[in-house]
Amino acid sequence: MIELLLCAGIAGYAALRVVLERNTMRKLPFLNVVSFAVAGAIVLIVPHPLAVLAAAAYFVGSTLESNAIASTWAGGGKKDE
Amino acid sequence: MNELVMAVFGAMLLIGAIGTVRSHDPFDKLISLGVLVAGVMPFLADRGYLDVLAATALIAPLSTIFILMAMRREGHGP
Amino acid sequence: MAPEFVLGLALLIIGTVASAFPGRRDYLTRLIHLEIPAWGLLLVMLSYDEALALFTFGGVSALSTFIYVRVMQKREAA
Amino acid sequence: MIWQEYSVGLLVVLACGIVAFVALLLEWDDLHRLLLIDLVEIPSLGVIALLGTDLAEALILPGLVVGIAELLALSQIYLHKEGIADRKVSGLNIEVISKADAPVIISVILIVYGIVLSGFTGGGIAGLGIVFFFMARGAKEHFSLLEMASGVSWALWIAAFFVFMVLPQYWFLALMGAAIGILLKVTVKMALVGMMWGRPDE
Repeated sequence: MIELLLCAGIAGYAALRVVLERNTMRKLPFLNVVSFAVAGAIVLIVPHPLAVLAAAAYFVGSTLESNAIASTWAGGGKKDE
Repeated sequence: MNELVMAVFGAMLLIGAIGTVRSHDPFDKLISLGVLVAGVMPFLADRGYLDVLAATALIAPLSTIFILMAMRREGHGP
Repeated sequence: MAPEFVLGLALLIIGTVASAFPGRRDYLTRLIHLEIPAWGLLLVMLSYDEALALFTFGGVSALSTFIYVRVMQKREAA
Repeated sequence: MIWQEYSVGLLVVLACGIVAFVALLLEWDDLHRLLLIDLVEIPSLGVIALLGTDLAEALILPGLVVGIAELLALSQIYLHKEGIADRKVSGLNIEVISKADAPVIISVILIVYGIVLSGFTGGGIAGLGIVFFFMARGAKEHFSLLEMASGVSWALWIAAFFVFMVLPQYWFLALMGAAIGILLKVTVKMALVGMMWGRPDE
Protein backbone atom coordinates (compact mmCIF):
# COMPACT_ATOMS: atom_id res chain seq x y z
CA MET A 1 0.00 0.00 0.00
CA ILE A 2 2.89 2.36 0.74
CA GLU A 3 4.18 2.22 -2.85
CA LEU A 4 0.75 3.13 -4.23
CA LEU A 5 0.60 6.12 -1.87
CA LEU A 6 4.09 7.14 -2.97
CA CYS A 7 3.09 7.02 -6.65
CA ALA A 8 -0.05 9.05 -5.98
CA GLY A 9 1.90 11.60 -3.95
CA ILE A 10 4.50 12.07 -6.67
CA ALA A 11 1.79 12.38 -9.32
CA GLY A 12 -0.15 14.97 -7.32
CA TYR A 13 2.96 17.03 -6.56
CA ALA A 14 4.09 16.99 -10.20
CA ALA A 15 0.59 17.94 -11.36
CA LEU A 16 0.64 20.95 -9.05
CA ARG A 17 4.05 21.93 -10.40
CA VAL A 18 2.82 21.62 -13.99
CA VAL A 19 -0.04 24.01 -13.38
CA LEU A 20 1.94 26.50 -11.29
CA GLU A 21 4.98 26.66 -13.60
CA ARG A 22 5.03 29.71 -15.89
CA ASN A 23 7.48 28.60 -18.58
CA THR A 24 5.98 26.24 -21.18
CA MET A 25 9.15 24.23 -21.72
CA ARG A 26 9.64 23.66 -18.00
CA LYS A 27 6.15 22.18 -17.76
CA LEU A 28 7.01 19.25 -20.02
CA PRO A 29 9.41 17.36 -17.68
CA PHE A 30 6.79 17.51 -14.95
CA LEU A 31 4.20 16.13 -17.36
CA ASN A 32 6.56 13.22 -17.95
CA VAL A 33 6.86 12.70 -14.19
CA VAL A 34 3.05 12.60 -13.99
CA SER A 35 2.85 9.92 -16.65
CA PHE A 36 5.62 7.83 -15.02
CA ALA A 37 3.80 7.94 -11.69
CA VAL A 38 0.40 7.17 -13.17
CA ALA A 39 1.75 4.24 -15.19
CA GLY A 40 3.22 2.86 -11.97
CA ALA A 41 -0.04 3.40 -10.11
CA ILE A 42 -2.05 1.55 -12.79
CA VAL A 43 0.10 -1.55 -12.34
CA LEU A 44 -0.11 -1.32 -8.55
CA ILE A 45 -3.90 -0.85 -8.49
CA VAL A 46 -4.71 -3.90 -10.64
CA PRO A 47 -2.64 -7.03 -9.86
CA HIS A 48 -3.18 -8.66 -13.25
CA PRO A 49 -0.76 -9.48 -16.12
CA LEU A 50 -2.79 -7.44 -18.61
CA ALA A 51 -2.29 -4.35 -16.43
CA VAL A 52 1.36 -4.21 -17.51
CA LEU A 53 0.25 -4.08 -21.14
CA ALA A 54 -2.26 -1.32 -20.42
CA ALA A 55 0.31 0.70 -18.49
CA ALA A 56 2.79 0.28 -21.35
CA ALA A 57 0.16 1.52 -23.82
CA TYR A 58 -0.53 4.56 -21.66
CA PHE A 59 3.16 5.22 -21.29
CA VAL A 60 3.84 5.05 -25.04
CA GLY A 61 0.87 7.29 -25.74
CA SER A 62 1.75 9.99 -23.23
CA THR A 63 5.41 10.04 -24.27
CA LEU A 64 4.42 10.48 -27.90
CA GLU A 65 2.04 13.26 -26.92
CA SER A 66 4.64 15.25 -24.99
CA ASN A 67 7.21 14.72 -27.75
CA ALA A 68 4.77 16.04 -30.33
CA ILE A 69 3.98 19.08 -28.18
CA ALA A 70 7.68 19.84 -27.71
CA SER A 71 8.43 19.38 -31.41
CA THR A 72 5.60 21.68 -32.46
CA TRP A 73 6.51 24.29 -29.86
CA ALA A 74 10.05 24.42 -31.20
CA GLY A 75 8.69 25.21 -34.66
CA GLY A 76 9.15 21.75 -36.14
CA GLY A 77 6.36 22.26 -38.62
CA LYS A 78 7.65 25.40 -40.26
CA LYS A 79 9.91 23.87 -42.85
CA ASP A 80 7.25 23.90 -45.57
CA GLU A 81 6.77 27.65 -45.52
CA MET B 1 -8.43 1.42 -4.14
CA ASN B 2 -7.50 3.35 -1.07
CA GLU B 3 -9.67 6.40 -0.29
CA LEU B 4 -6.65 8.66 0.07
CA VAL B 5 -5.14 7.58 -3.26
CA MET B 6 -8.46 8.10 -4.96
CA ALA B 7 -8.73 11.57 -3.45
CA VAL B 8 -5.25 12.46 -4.74
CA PHE B 9 -6.08 11.36 -8.29
CA GLY B 10 -9.44 13.16 -8.17
CA ALA B 11 -7.69 16.34 -7.06
CA MET B 12 -5.18 15.87 -9.91
CA LEU B 13 -8.03 15.61 -12.39
CA LEU B 14 -9.63 18.83 -11.13
CA ILE B 15 -6.25 20.60 -11.09
CA GLY B 16 -5.77 19.63 -14.72
CA ALA B 17 -9.24 20.88 -15.69
CA ILE B 18 -8.87 24.21 -13.92
CA GLY B 19 -5.36 24.65 -15.31
CA THR B 20 -6.68 24.03 -18.81
CA VAL B 21 -9.31 26.73 -18.40
CA ARG B 22 -7.08 29.26 -16.68
CA SER B 23 -3.99 29.21 -18.91
CA HIS B 24 -3.80 31.46 -21.96
CA ASP B 25 -1.26 29.87 -24.29
CA PRO B 26 -2.69 26.92 -26.32
CA PHE B 27 0.41 24.83 -25.58
CA ASP B 28 -0.10 25.33 -21.84
CA LYS B 29 -3.70 24.27 -22.30
CA LEU B 30 -2.68 21.04 -24.03
CA ILE B 31 -0.14 20.22 -21.30
CA SER B 32 -2.77 20.72 -18.59
CA LEU B 33 -5.13 18.54 -20.61
CA GLY B 34 -2.48 15.84 -20.41
CA VAL B 35 -2.64 16.08 -16.60
CA LEU B 36 -6.44 15.70 -16.80
CA VAL B 37 -6.11 12.55 -18.92
CA ALA B 38 -3.53 11.16 -16.49
CA GLY B 39 -6.02 11.70 -13.68
CA VAL B 40 -8.77 9.78 -15.49
CA MET B 41 -6.67 6.64 -16.09
CA PRO B 42 -6.49 5.30 -12.47
CA PHE B 43 -10.29 5.44 -12.25
CA LEU B 44 -10.56 3.31 -15.38
CA ALA B 45 -8.06 0.86 -13.87
CA ASP B 46 -9.96 0.82 -10.57
CA ARG B 47 -13.11 -0.43 -12.31
CA GLY B 48 -11.05 -3.16 -13.99
CA TYR B 49 -11.57 -2.09 -17.62
CA LEU B 50 -7.99 -2.73 -18.72
CA ASP B 51 -8.86 -3.12 -22.41
CA VAL B 52 -10.79 0.15 -22.40
CA LEU B 53 -7.87 1.77 -20.61
CA ALA B 54 -5.36 0.65 -23.25
CA ALA B 55 -7.56 1.90 -26.09
CA THR B 56 -8.37 5.21 -24.40
CA ALA B 57 -4.73 5.81 -23.55
CA LEU B 58 -3.79 5.37 -27.21
CA ILE B 59 -6.69 7.45 -28.57
CA ALA B 60 -6.19 10.46 -26.26
CA PRO B 61 -2.75 11.40 -27.71
CA LEU B 62 -4.22 11.09 -31.22
CA SER B 63 -6.76 13.74 -30.29
CA THR B 64 -3.99 16.00 -28.97
CA ILE B 65 -1.93 15.53 -32.13
CA PHE B 66 -4.95 16.47 -34.27
CA ILE B 67 -5.26 19.72 -32.33
CA LEU B 68 -1.51 20.33 -32.69
CA MET B 69 -1.91 20.20 -36.46
CA ALA B 70 -4.24 23.20 -36.32
CA MET B 71 -1.78 25.36 -34.39
CA ARG B 72 1.56 24.71 -36.00
CA ARG B 73 1.48 28.02 -37.92
CA GLU B 74 2.22 30.12 -34.85
CA GLY B 75 5.62 28.57 -34.11
CA HIS B 76 7.23 29.95 -30.98
CA GLY B 77 10.77 28.72 -31.18
CA PRO B 78 13.86 29.73 -33.11
CA MET C 1 -22.70 8.55 -4.95
CA ALA C 2 -19.63 7.09 -6.60
CA PRO C 3 -16.56 9.35 -6.81
CA GLU C 4 -16.41 8.90 -10.60
CA PHE C 5 -19.95 10.23 -10.85
CA VAL C 6 -19.26 13.37 -8.80
CA LEU C 7 -15.99 14.09 -10.62
CA GLY C 8 -17.65 13.56 -13.98
CA LEU C 9 -20.43 16.02 -13.18
CA ALA C 10 -17.88 18.56 -11.94
CA LEU C 11 -15.91 18.22 -15.17
CA LEU C 12 -19.13 18.57 -17.19
CA ILE C 13 -20.00 21.85 -15.44
CA ILE C 14 -16.47 23.31 -15.68
CA GLY C 15 -16.06 22.28 -19.29
CA THR C 16 -19.47 23.43 -20.48
CA VAL C 17 -19.15 26.88 -18.95
CA ALA C 18 -15.55 27.24 -20.17
CA SER C 19 -16.44 26.15 -23.67
CA ALA C 20 -19.65 28.19 -23.92
CA PHE C 21 -18.04 31.42 -22.76
CA PRO C 22 -14.28 31.11 -23.35
CA GLY C 23 -11.88 33.83 -22.28
CA ARG C 24 -10.51 34.43 -25.76
CA ARG C 25 -13.19 33.98 -28.41
CA ASP C 26 -11.05 31.76 -30.57
CA TYR C 27 -11.70 28.53 -32.49
CA LEU C 28 -8.69 26.79 -31.00
CA THR C 29 -9.54 27.75 -27.42
CA ARG C 30 -13.07 26.48 -27.84
CA LEU C 31 -11.89 23.22 -29.42
CA ILE C 32 -9.48 22.53 -26.56
CA HIS C 33 -12.12 23.39 -23.96
CA LEU C 34 -14.52 20.95 -25.66
CA GLU C 35 -12.30 18.08 -24.54
CA ILE C 36 -13.07 18.73 -20.86
CA PRO C 37 -16.84 17.91 -20.88
CA ALA C 38 -16.07 14.93 -23.12
CA TRP C 39 -13.86 13.43 -20.41
CA GLY C 40 -16.55 14.30 -17.85
CA LEU C 41 -19.19 12.37 -19.80
CA LEU C 42 -16.70 9.51 -20.08
CA LEU C 43 -16.41 9.40 -16.27
CA VAL C 44 -20.21 9.46 -15.86
CA MET C 45 -20.50 6.54 -18.28
CA LEU C 46 -17.75 4.76 -16.32
CA SER C 47 -19.70 5.11 -13.08
CA TYR C 48 -22.62 3.28 -14.70
CA ASP C 49 -20.37 0.56 -16.21
CA GLU C 50 -21.30 1.36 -19.81
CA ALA C 51 -18.03 0.07 -21.24
CA LEU C 52 -19.01 -0.24 -24.89
CA ALA C 53 -20.55 3.24 -25.04
CA LEU C 54 -17.47 4.67 -23.35
CA PHE C 55 -15.21 3.01 -25.85
CA THR C 56 -17.14 4.22 -28.89
CA PHE C 57 -17.42 7.71 -27.44
CA GLY C 58 -13.65 7.94 -27.15
CA GLY C 59 -13.17 7.00 -30.79
CA VAL C 60 -15.95 9.28 -32.02
CA SER C 61 -14.67 12.27 -30.07
CA ALA C 62 -11.19 11.86 -31.61
CA LEU C 63 -12.79 11.63 -35.05
CA SER C 64 -14.87 14.77 -34.54
CA THR C 65 -11.77 16.66 -33.39
CA PHE C 66 -10.15 15.54 -36.65
CA ILE C 67 -13.07 16.90 -38.70
CA TYR C 68 -13.04 20.26 -36.89
CA VAL C 69 -9.30 20.64 -37.36
CA ARG C 70 -9.69 19.93 -41.06
CA VAL C 71 -12.38 22.62 -41.43
CA MET C 72 -10.27 25.11 -39.46
CA GLN C 73 -7.18 24.43 -41.58
CA LYS C 74 -9.15 24.91 -44.79
CA ARG C 75 -10.49 28.16 -43.44
CA GLU C 76 -7.05 29.48 -42.54
CA ALA C 77 -5.30 28.29 -45.73
CA ALA C 78 -4.39 31.20 -47.94
CA MET D 1 -30.78 6.36 -2.90
CA ILE D 2 -30.53 5.68 -6.63
CA TRP D 3 -33.31 8.19 -7.24
CA GLN D 4 -31.41 10.91 -5.47
CA GLU D 5 -28.31 10.30 -7.57
CA TYR D 6 -30.39 10.22 -10.73
CA SER D 7 -32.17 13.50 -9.98
CA VAL D 8 -28.98 15.37 -9.05
CA GLY D 9 -27.28 14.15 -12.21
CA LEU D 10 -30.27 15.05 -14.36
CA LEU D 11 -30.39 18.56 -12.89
CA VAL D 12 -26.68 19.15 -13.59
CA VAL D 13 -26.83 17.75 -17.10
CA LEU D 14 -29.92 19.77 -18.02
CA ALA D 15 -28.33 22.94 -16.64
CA CYS D 16 -25.25 22.24 -18.81
CA GLY D 17 -27.51 21.76 -21.82
CA ILE D 18 -29.26 25.07 -21.16
CA VAL D 19 -25.93 26.90 -20.84
CA ALA D 20 -24.80 25.39 -24.15
CA PHE D 21 -28.04 26.40 -25.87
CA VAL D 22 -27.80 29.98 -24.53
CA ALA D 23 -24.27 30.21 -25.91
CA LEU D 24 -25.58 28.88 -29.24
CA LEU D 25 -28.25 31.59 -29.29
CA LEU D 26 -25.75 34.37 -28.63
CA GLU D 27 -23.28 33.20 -31.29
CA TRP D 28 -23.26 34.56 -34.84
CA ASP D 29 -20.14 33.09 -36.44
CA ASP D 30 -20.91 29.85 -38.30
CA LEU D 31 -17.84 27.83 -37.35
CA HIS D 32 -18.31 28.77 -33.70
CA ARG D 33 -21.88 27.52 -34.01
CA LEU D 34 -20.60 24.24 -35.44
CA LEU D 35 -18.31 23.85 -32.43
CA LEU D 36 -21.16 24.64 -30.04
CA ILE D 37 -23.33 21.96 -31.66
CA ASP D 38 -20.76 19.44 -30.49
CA LEU D 39 -20.98 20.99 -27.02
CA VAL D 40 -24.78 20.59 -27.02
CA GLU D 41 -24.40 16.95 -28.04
CA ILE D 42 -22.38 16.03 -24.94
CA PRO D 43 -25.00 16.92 -22.25
CA SER D 44 -27.73 15.39 -24.39
CA LEU D 45 -25.80 12.12 -24.46
CA GLY D 46 -25.38 12.58 -20.71
CA VAL D 47 -29.17 12.57 -20.27
CA ILE D 48 -29.28 9.14 -21.92
CA ALA D 49 -26.21 7.88 -20.05
CA LEU D 50 -27.88 8.65 -16.71
CA LEU D 51 -30.42 5.88 -17.33
CA GLY D 52 -27.57 3.58 -16.42
CA THR D 53 -28.82 0.31 -17.90
CA ASP D 54 -28.17 -1.68 -21.05
CA LEU D 55 -30.90 0.43 -22.63
CA ALA D 56 -28.69 3.49 -22.22
CA GLU D 57 -25.83 1.73 -23.96
CA ALA D 58 -28.11 0.64 -26.79
CA LEU D 59 -29.36 4.22 -27.21
CA ILE D 60 -25.96 5.93 -27.01
CA LEU D 61 -24.31 3.92 -29.80
CA PRO D 62 -26.72 5.02 -32.59
CA GLY D 63 -26.70 8.53 -31.13
CA LEU D 64 -22.92 8.69 -31.58
CA VAL D 65 -23.08 7.36 -35.12
CA VAL D 66 -25.80 9.85 -36.09
CA GLY D 67 -23.81 12.63 -34.39
CA ILE D 68 -20.66 11.96 -36.41
CA ALA D 69 -22.61 11.67 -39.67
CA GLU D 70 -24.38 14.95 -38.96
CA LEU D 71 -21.07 16.62 -38.17
CA LEU D 72 -19.51 15.41 -41.43
CA ALA D 73 -22.49 16.67 -43.44
CA LEU D 74 -22.63 20.04 -41.69
CA SER D 75 -18.90 20.61 -42.12
CA GLN D 76 -19.17 19.84 -45.84
CA ILE D 77 -22.09 22.28 -46.14
CA TYR D 78 -20.10 24.93 -44.30
CA LEU D 79 -17.07 24.44 -46.55
CA HIS D 80 -19.18 24.73 -49.70
CA LYS D 81 -21.03 27.78 -48.41
CA GLU D 82 -17.80 29.61 -47.69
CA GLY D 83 -16.38 28.47 -51.03
CA ILE D 84 -13.25 26.91 -49.49
CA ALA D 85 -14.05 23.25 -50.15
CA ASP D 86 -11.17 22.60 -52.55
CA ARG D 87 -8.38 24.44 -50.80
CA LYS D 88 -5.26 22.38 -50.27
CA VAL D 89 -4.53 21.26 -46.74
CA SER D 90 -0.96 20.33 -45.95
CA GLY D 91 -0.41 17.12 -44.05
CA LEU D 92 1.22 16.34 -40.76
CA ASN D 93 4.65 17.88 -40.53
CA ILE D 94 5.59 17.32 -36.91
CA GLU D 95 9.06 15.80 -36.96
CA VAL D 96 8.45 13.21 -34.25
CA ILE D 97 5.50 11.84 -36.19
CA SER D 98 6.75 11.88 -39.75
CA LYS D 99 10.32 10.70 -39.19
CA ALA D 100 10.29 8.30 -36.25
CA ASP D 101 8.91 4.79 -35.85
CA ALA D 102 6.37 5.63 -33.15
CA PRO D 103 3.35 6.04 -35.48
CA VAL D 104 4.04 2.68 -37.11
CA ILE D 105 4.23 0.95 -33.74
CA ILE D 106 1.06 2.63 -32.47
CA SER D 107 -0.78 1.82 -35.69
CA VAL D 108 0.27 -1.81 -35.50
CA ILE D 109 -0.80 -2.06 -31.84
CA LEU D 110 -4.17 -0.48 -32.62
CA ILE D 111 -4.80 -2.68 -35.67
CA VAL D 112 -3.85 -5.94 -33.91
CA TYR D 113 -5.91 -4.96 -30.88
CA GLY D 114 -8.88 -4.09 -33.09
CA ILE D 115 -8.69 -7.42 -34.89
CA VAL D 116 -8.57 -9.27 -31.57
CA LEU D 117 -11.62 -7.34 -30.35
CA SER D 118 -13.49 -7.73 -33.68
CA GLY D 119 -17.00 -6.40 -34.21
CA PHE D 120 -17.98 -2.74 -34.38
CA THR D 121 -15.62 -1.39 -31.72
CA GLY D 122 -12.74 -3.47 -33.06
CA GLY D 123 -13.34 -1.97 -36.49
CA GLY D 124 -13.29 1.49 -34.98
CA ILE D 125 -9.99 0.86 -33.21
CA ALA D 126 -8.31 -0.73 -36.23
CA GLY D 127 -9.66 2.08 -38.41
CA LEU D 128 -8.18 4.72 -36.11
CA GLY D 129 -4.84 2.96 -36.41
CA ILE D 130 -5.03 3.05 -40.20
CA VAL D 131 -6.16 6.71 -40.18
CA PHE D 132 -3.18 7.59 -38.05
CA PHE D 133 -0.76 5.69 -40.27
CA PHE D 134 -2.02 7.27 -43.51
CA MET D 135 -2.00 10.71 -41.92
CA ALA D 136 1.55 10.37 -40.69
CA ARG D 137 3.00 8.89 -43.85
CA GLY D 138 0.78 10.09 -46.66
CA ALA D 139 -0.51 7.57 -49.16
CA LYS D 140 -1.59 7.10 -52.72
CA GLU D 141 -5.27 6.40 -52.83
CA HIS D 142 -6.83 3.25 -54.20
CA PHE D 143 -10.38 4.32 -53.63
CA SER D 144 -11.91 1.74 -55.96
CA LEU D 145 -10.14 -1.15 -54.22
CA LEU D 146 -11.22 0.06 -50.79
CA GLU D 147 -14.79 0.53 -51.98
CA MET D 148 -14.80 -3.03 -53.28
CA ALA D 149 -13.55 -4.36 -49.95
CA SER D 150 -16.28 -2.38 -48.22
CA GLY D 151 -18.95 -3.84 -50.51
CA VAL D 152 -17.71 -7.40 -50.04
CA SER D 153 -17.69 -7.03 -46.26
CA TRP D 154 -21.21 -5.63 -46.33
CA ALA D 155 -22.37 -8.61 -48.37
CA LEU D 156 -20.69 -10.93 -45.85
CA TRP D 157 -22.53 -9.21 -43.02
CA ILE D 158 -25.92 -9.58 -44.74
CA ALA D 159 -25.19 -13.22 -45.65
CA ALA D 160 -24.38 -13.93 -41.99
CA PHE D 161 -27.78 -12.55 -40.98
CA PHE D 162 -29.49 -14.76 -43.53
CA VAL D 163 -27.67 -17.74 -42.03
CA PHE D 164 -29.01 -16.69 -38.61
CA MET D 165 -32.55 -16.67 -39.96
CA VAL D 166 -32.53 -19.68 -42.28
CA LEU D 167 -29.99 -22.07 -40.77
CA PRO D 168 -29.88 -21.29 -37.03
CA GLN D 169 -27.83 -24.40 -36.27
CA TYR D 170 -24.76 -22.79 -37.87
CA TRP D 171 -24.98 -19.79 -35.52
CA PHE D 172 -21.28 -19.80 -34.66
CA LEU D 173 -20.25 -19.50 -38.31
CA ALA D 174 -22.78 -16.69 -38.80
CA LEU D 175 -21.53 -14.87 -35.73
CA MET D 176 -17.95 -15.00 -36.97
CA GLY D 177 -19.03 -13.89 -40.45
CA ALA D 178 -20.99 -10.93 -39.11
CA ALA D 179 -18.15 -9.88 -36.78
CA ILE D 180 -15.52 -10.03 -39.54
CA GLY D 181 -17.82 -8.26 -41.99
CA ILE D 182 -18.55 -5.32 -39.74
CA LEU D 183 -14.89 -5.14 -38.69
CA LEU D 184 -13.77 -4.79 -42.32
CA LYS D 185 -16.52 -2.34 -43.12
CA VAL D 186 -15.84 0.09 -40.29
CA THR D 187 -12.08 -0.18 -40.83
CA VAL D 188 -12.39 0.61 -44.53
CA LYS D 189 -14.68 3.58 -43.93
CA MET D 190 -12.28 5.08 -41.42
CA ALA D 191 -9.29 4.47 -43.65
CA LEU D 192 -11.04 6.56 -46.31
CA VAL D 193 -11.23 9.43 -43.81
CA GLY D 194 -7.49 9.14 -43.25
CA MET D 195 -6.80 9.22 -46.98
CA MET D 196 -8.76 12.46 -47.38
CA TRP D 197 -6.08 14.04 -45.26
CA GLY D 198 -2.81 12.24 -45.89
CA ARG D 199 -1.62 13.98 -49.06
CA PRO D 200 1.16 16.21 -47.78
CA ASP D 201 2.90 17.15 -51.01
CA GLU D 202 -0.04 18.17 -53.14
